[in-house]
Amino acid sequence: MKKIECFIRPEKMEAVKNALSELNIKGMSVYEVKGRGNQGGMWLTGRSGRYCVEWIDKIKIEIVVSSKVNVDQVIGTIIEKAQTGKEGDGKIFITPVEESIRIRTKERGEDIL
Amino acid sequence: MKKIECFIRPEKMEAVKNALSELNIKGMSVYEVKGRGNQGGMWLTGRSGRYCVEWIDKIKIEIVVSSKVNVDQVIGTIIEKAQTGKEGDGKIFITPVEESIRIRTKERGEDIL
Amino acid sequence: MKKIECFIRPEKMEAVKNALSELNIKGMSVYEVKGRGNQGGMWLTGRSGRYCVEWIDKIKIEIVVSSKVNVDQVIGTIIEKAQTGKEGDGKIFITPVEESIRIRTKERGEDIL
Amino acid sequence: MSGADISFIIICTALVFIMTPGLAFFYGGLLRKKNMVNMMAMCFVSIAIVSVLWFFIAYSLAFAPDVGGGVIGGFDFVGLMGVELGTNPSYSDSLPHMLFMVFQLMFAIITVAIIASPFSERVNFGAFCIFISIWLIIVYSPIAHWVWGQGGFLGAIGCLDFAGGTVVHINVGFAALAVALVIGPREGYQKEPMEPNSIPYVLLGTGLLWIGWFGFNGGSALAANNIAVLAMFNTHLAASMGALVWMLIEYFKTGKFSTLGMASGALAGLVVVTPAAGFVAPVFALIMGGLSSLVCFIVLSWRASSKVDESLDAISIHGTGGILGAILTGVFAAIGAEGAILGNWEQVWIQLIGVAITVVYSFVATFILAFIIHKTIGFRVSSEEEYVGLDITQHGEKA
Amino acid sequence: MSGADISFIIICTALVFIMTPGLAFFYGGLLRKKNMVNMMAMCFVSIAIVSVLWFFIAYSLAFAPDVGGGVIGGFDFVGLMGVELGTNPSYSDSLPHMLFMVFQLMFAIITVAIIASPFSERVNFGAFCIFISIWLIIVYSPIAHWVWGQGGFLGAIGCLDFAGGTVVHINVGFAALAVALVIGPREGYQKEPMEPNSIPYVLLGTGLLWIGWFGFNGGSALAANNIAVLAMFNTHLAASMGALVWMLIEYFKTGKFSTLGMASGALAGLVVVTPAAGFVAPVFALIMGGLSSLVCFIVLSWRASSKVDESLDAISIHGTGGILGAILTGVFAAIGAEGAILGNWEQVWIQLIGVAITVVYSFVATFILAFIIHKTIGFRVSSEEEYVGLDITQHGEKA
Amino acid sequence: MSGADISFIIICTALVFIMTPGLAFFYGGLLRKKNMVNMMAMCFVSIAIVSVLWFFIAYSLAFAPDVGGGVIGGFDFVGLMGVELGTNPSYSDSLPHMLFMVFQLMFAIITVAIIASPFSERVNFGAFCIFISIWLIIVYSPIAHWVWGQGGFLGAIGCLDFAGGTVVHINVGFAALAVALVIGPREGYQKEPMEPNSIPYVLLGTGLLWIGWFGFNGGSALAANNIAVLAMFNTHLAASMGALVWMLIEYFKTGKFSTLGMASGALAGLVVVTPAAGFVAPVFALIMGGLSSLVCFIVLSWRASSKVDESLDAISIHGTGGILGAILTGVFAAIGAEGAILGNWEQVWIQLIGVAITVVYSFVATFILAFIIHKTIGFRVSSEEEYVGLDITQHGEKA
Ligand SMILES: Nc1ncnc2c1ncn2[C@@H]1O[C@H](COP(=O)(O)OP(=O)(O)O)[C@@H](O)[C@H]1O
Ligand SMILES: Nc1ncnc2c1ncn2[C@@H]1O[C@H](COP(=O)(O)OP(=O)(O)O)[C@@H](O)[C@H]1O
Ligand SMILES: Nc1ncnc2c1ncn2[C@@H]1O[C@H](COP(=O)(O)OP(=O)(O)O)[C@@H](O)[C@H]1O
Repeated sequence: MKKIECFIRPEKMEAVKNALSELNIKGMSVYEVKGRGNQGGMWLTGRSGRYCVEWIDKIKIEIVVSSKVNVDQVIGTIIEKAQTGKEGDGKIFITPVEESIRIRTKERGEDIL
Repeated sequence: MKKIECFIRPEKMEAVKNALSELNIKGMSVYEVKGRGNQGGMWLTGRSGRYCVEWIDKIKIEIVVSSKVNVDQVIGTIIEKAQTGKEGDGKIFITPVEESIRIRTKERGEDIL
Repeated sequence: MKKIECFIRPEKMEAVKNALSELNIKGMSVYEVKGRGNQGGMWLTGRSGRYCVEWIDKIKIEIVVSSKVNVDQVIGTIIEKAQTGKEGDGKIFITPVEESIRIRTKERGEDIL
Repeated sequence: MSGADISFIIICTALVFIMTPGLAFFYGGLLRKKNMVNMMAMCFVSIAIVSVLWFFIAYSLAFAPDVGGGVIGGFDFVGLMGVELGTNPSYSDSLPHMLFMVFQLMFAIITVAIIASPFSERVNFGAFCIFISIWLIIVYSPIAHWVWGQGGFLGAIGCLDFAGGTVVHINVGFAALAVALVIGPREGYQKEPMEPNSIPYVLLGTGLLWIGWFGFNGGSALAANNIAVLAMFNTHLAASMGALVWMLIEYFKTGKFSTLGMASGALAGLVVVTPAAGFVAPVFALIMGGLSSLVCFIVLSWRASSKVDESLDAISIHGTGGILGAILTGVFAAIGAEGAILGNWEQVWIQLIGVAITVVYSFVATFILAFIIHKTIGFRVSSEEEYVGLDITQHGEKA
Repeated sequence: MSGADISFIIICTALVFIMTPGLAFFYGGLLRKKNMVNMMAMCFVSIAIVSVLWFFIAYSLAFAPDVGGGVIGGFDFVGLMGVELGTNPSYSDSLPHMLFMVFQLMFAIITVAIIASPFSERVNFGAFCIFISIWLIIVYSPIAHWVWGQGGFLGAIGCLDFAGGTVVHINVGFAALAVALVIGPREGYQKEPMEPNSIPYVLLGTGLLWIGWFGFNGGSALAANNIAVLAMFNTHLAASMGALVWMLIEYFKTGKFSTLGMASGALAGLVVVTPAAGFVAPVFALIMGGLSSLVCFIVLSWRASSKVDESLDAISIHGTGGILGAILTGVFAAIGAEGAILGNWEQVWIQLIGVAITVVYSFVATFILAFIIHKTIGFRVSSEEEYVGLDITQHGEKA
Repeated sequence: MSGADISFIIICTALVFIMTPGLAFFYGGLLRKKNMVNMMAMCFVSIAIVSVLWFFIAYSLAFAPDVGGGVIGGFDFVGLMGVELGTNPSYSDSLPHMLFMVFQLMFAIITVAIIASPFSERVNFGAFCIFISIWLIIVYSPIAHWVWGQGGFLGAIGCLDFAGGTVVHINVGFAALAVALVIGPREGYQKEPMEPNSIPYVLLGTGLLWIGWFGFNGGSALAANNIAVLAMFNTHLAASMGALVWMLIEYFKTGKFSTLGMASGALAGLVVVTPAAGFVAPVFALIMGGLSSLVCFIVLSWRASSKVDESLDAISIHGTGGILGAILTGVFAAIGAEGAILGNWEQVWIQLIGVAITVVYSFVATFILAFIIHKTIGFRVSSEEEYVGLDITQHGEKA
């Protein structure tokens, strides 16, 4: 099982969610975070010169998927929907998950996902 | 060390916390998230037919435990307190943790947990 | 690649961020959480005896770093800035990351960090 | 007609108006966030519905000349026919009849909005709208008629109610209790934490209710005279004392200075002084405010430990404070009326009659009405809807 | 001079004042959180700028004796010279001239603040300040002069506008439309979700606007008399009916009781009744309120599906409701004026002239002004600034 | 007695009342969220405590006939004995004495609430309650007596203070400074970010303070006459100019249009015009408002860089603006009084005496009082409680 964590622009959340639904990926959790990328924020020009907005609101969508799922396809779908081509589009990280349990039924394992 | 991430109903948070305290599991962090499970949200019937509330508020409790802790017992306790038997009870995920550090003392390792 | 998750006092966030910037660690995400440590909260004395504030607001900074980064140095820097020496300074956890993708460019791997 | 009085009562009307948005915040802040918009919507829809029905029928039933027996007004003022820009000496020599009517309308609105309390977090919005429409006509209008209407029987026997302790507060308290019994508690009540989502909103509401109450009680003098002054100052003093006493009670019980306690105490003081405001000397307003906090606190504690989920406490504050106020008005009245302190113990007796009749009528009529709606249309939303919250399910909105 | 009238109009002035902070919350709650402070700042800066310019020049242009042709006032009142503590019989026998002036000032402020709508979430704050400064002088002052000024030509032909349907609402609606066309939609408009960030704030604003409108329409009688009472009650009734009707429309369309719909409907009712408030019987206020919700709802739906990003809907509510109100005033006026229902169909015709001239002047003049500023100083912030939000980029602050 | 005046002053009293809830939001929004309820509670408890003490003793000390030397009132009005519904010609011929008393009460409340500033985020709520109770009696009542009381010595020497520049603003500013010096800065002050948690709340507070100030200054004419009009308009104009100037200062310094700056500027304008409101021509109110923003901005910048943690800036705005206002009143007074511009330079001198005496007394007396409480009961909460926040630790509540 893998955990796919993607940090995206808040306004792309609906589109990503809908696209994932079509892949039949429905279970997910959403966090409101703020973040900065390699640029260390967003640089703007004001009346008194350049300044940096250091924290930008982002959404993190966290999806745990079973190993039967084609992770690359999921990633591809997220990218397709979340990409604008401008700095700040966000990043995706993949981490390992050892076990999943469904609280309602106590079932364990990949099949609950 | 393991990280136990459990997504539960917000109204169960206190009960879960108290039960874990009795197991002497005290360190934990709580996130407010919204999520959807395999049903893709909650289906309701309104005046104009069935509709889906796509995001439901959840609480994620994140607990890093040392390898001396009986994870199954922790999971069992969480399930016992968080279960209602209805859809939306939530899920628990277990992931590996490589290292822990206590900022106050710079100590490292399982014993700080 | 490693994910460094540090739970710190909210008022230390700016200092930690600035110190990390100087190490050229810029990409990071911030969560508002509430937590409790091994003391199970903060004990205070009121008119009617001792009582416990069970949840304290914390900030979690999450930083995914490439394996070229000296994690110990990062940890050292965080500790230096976030430490007060009093209970509640927080903890740092290190977990493995398998893959990173930059949404804007579809690039993968450590180099995007 | 008097320009000064018109000026005063128009503004007092505006002040009473703002109480309902104030209540929306007071109540809304006390609930869980997922139901806050719904609560506010109940308050705002009360404005809309009551105003329209007032125009068509409710004012007439309350204030048109009696049809016999002092029980209900006739149809003379249906569609506000006969409610002119000239005076109606039955109500005031110095105000246009229309102004008296709209001032009274604001009282009806806030009363109906207060009744949202037992509906909180669990009720179909449409059913609520239907309920309040009928309740206004079969409960509020008659009681208003009895006390204030031309020929109303409680007014006739000399029941003292300066600004609506009986008509508004006792009435709404027991109506709320009846509703709470009919529709039952929220799911998870007393099992799950249901903390107020915003104390600042509660305080905003408190501030608006307090300032509005100056218009409510002060304006009930129906003239810009020294009785208005007395009523207004008594109102303020009782609220202040109520806030202080309740806060201290909580402090001695829990060691914390509860801000909610302060707000509740202010309300308890405002309610208790309502029937008395223009009849008693300030020192008695002070005493009434303090006493009301004590009594309401006890009732509220008992209510909170019971199975009755009337969690915004119309019964414990408006109902209880209203009864206490009605009785103490009979005791302390000394300005423009004679209470027990001037030897007229009969007044207390008359007040008790007023209380008893209002309590019984309000409770029984409301219970029957609520019961019928509950069994036919149905008040409760489904368990799932209640879980998700009414903001989304009833209104498609989020706070 | 009359103490009662002074008392009344001072307080009405205060009530109209509070509409602008109210609007700040109404508008602010409707936007995305990252631009809420900016919107509130636009409303508050309108207070500051308009007041200072009113002192120097704008009042004079609007209300000083005509310089000829009924088109614009002269410089007699520049720096408020000649605006004394005595009366000015052209405007009122019972009020100090200064009071009339400050009452009018509050109208100018709220009008200018409403115009923030098309600027929302995308405009340089400095450019906005410049725009409103000039707009006040070249659009608001002339139109106010035409209708209310001493010698104004629309007033002279008998155009009825009790409290500013033409001067305030039609004017601001079409000005907003012009601005929206010039500066274009927000990035992501109709592509990304742009949900209101706080319904409670919208309702707080609604409450404050509503109570303020009592001063707006009631005070427009310029005396504490029964016309003020009529105006105030009509205002309330139209708002209530508007709220109810809009809510029901939404319910039948979507199955949800939209709270925003209620607030919009209240506003639609308040707008439509503004020109009519002191001229029509309550039953017509009721009808106008309901009708306005229906018409504004249709226009709003059409606007929302168009490319015009005037998303706080000054055009759909103030513009549309204002036109409807102006016309219906010509139809229903019967108190102190004669409309079509008293056989005077010509009044409708006069109203239409008033509407047409205002629409054309407001739209064209505003368009030109906005266009010039847009092409010189530039209204739009950079794409990045718009993305990050104006609170941080314009004000360095966060809600 | 005059109905018009009664009507006016009752409503003005209500408007002054709403300033305190307004201040709760103004101050509350400026703090960190964990202490917001505490701040609001301090404001609300001021209402309760001051009102009750006013009844018992504070009004008497301030307004009962002098006991000799013009220094303090006697006990004639203890328990409001002798404060009747008839007039008291020493204060007004047209108002019931009780109305004068309650109007004055609202001034005392807001003054006491403003003093919460230096207590913010670090003080035991009980100790605060004790402090304000004593402060009201030993600082506020005497100073009010000197300036406004029957026989007060500052009034006697001809010190001009239309609506409380000295009694309220200078007094509270220096009292706040004294408290700040005694109790010391918050932990982490100037080391950690302490951003305002809600600009919208600050603006809500600004709006309510502003409208309340119309009652504060307008009502200080104690009659619905043209001086009330002048006072009210001057108030508005000074606030507007203040807001504009402060915003521009910040813009030229930082390139951002600070909304907080606008709010602070409005306040600076409102404060400075308070002593002058009914004495000066509008153009001077305009100038005073602008000047006040400039001066207060400088003082505030200096204060903010100092070690004095009086972070809601009662000293920089109320204290500074109050002194400036008192002096400029002496300069510009021309209506019902003669200032330097009419050649009467002595007035400036008298004003300076008033300022000096108030500053010294307020600072010294408050310092001693605060010091004693600090060393006995103790003001500061423990370091842990301060860290967790006072909402939870003092009130058991969360915003
Ligand atoms: N190294 C990182 N660790 C954790 N989160 C990160 C990291 N880099 C980026 N993020 C998250 O992703 C978001 C967008 O990343 P960003 O670098 O701005 O995108 P881009 O690569 O297109 O410039 C950030 O706001 C932050 O929340
Ligand atoms: N695959 C998943 N990845 C991440 N979070 C998930 C996933 N599935 C469920 N969750 C989280 O758990 C919550 C409850 O899950 P849900 O599927 O509704 O419970 P149940 O299995 O009882 O139906 C969701 O709201 C979401 O926050
Ligand atoms: N075992 C744990 N799992 C998850 N989060 C933890 C754990 N222990 C601590 N935390 C987080 O770290 C924060 C600070 O930890 P704490 O134990 O109070 O610090 P200290 O070790 O200095 O006493 C907590 O509020 C919580 O958010």
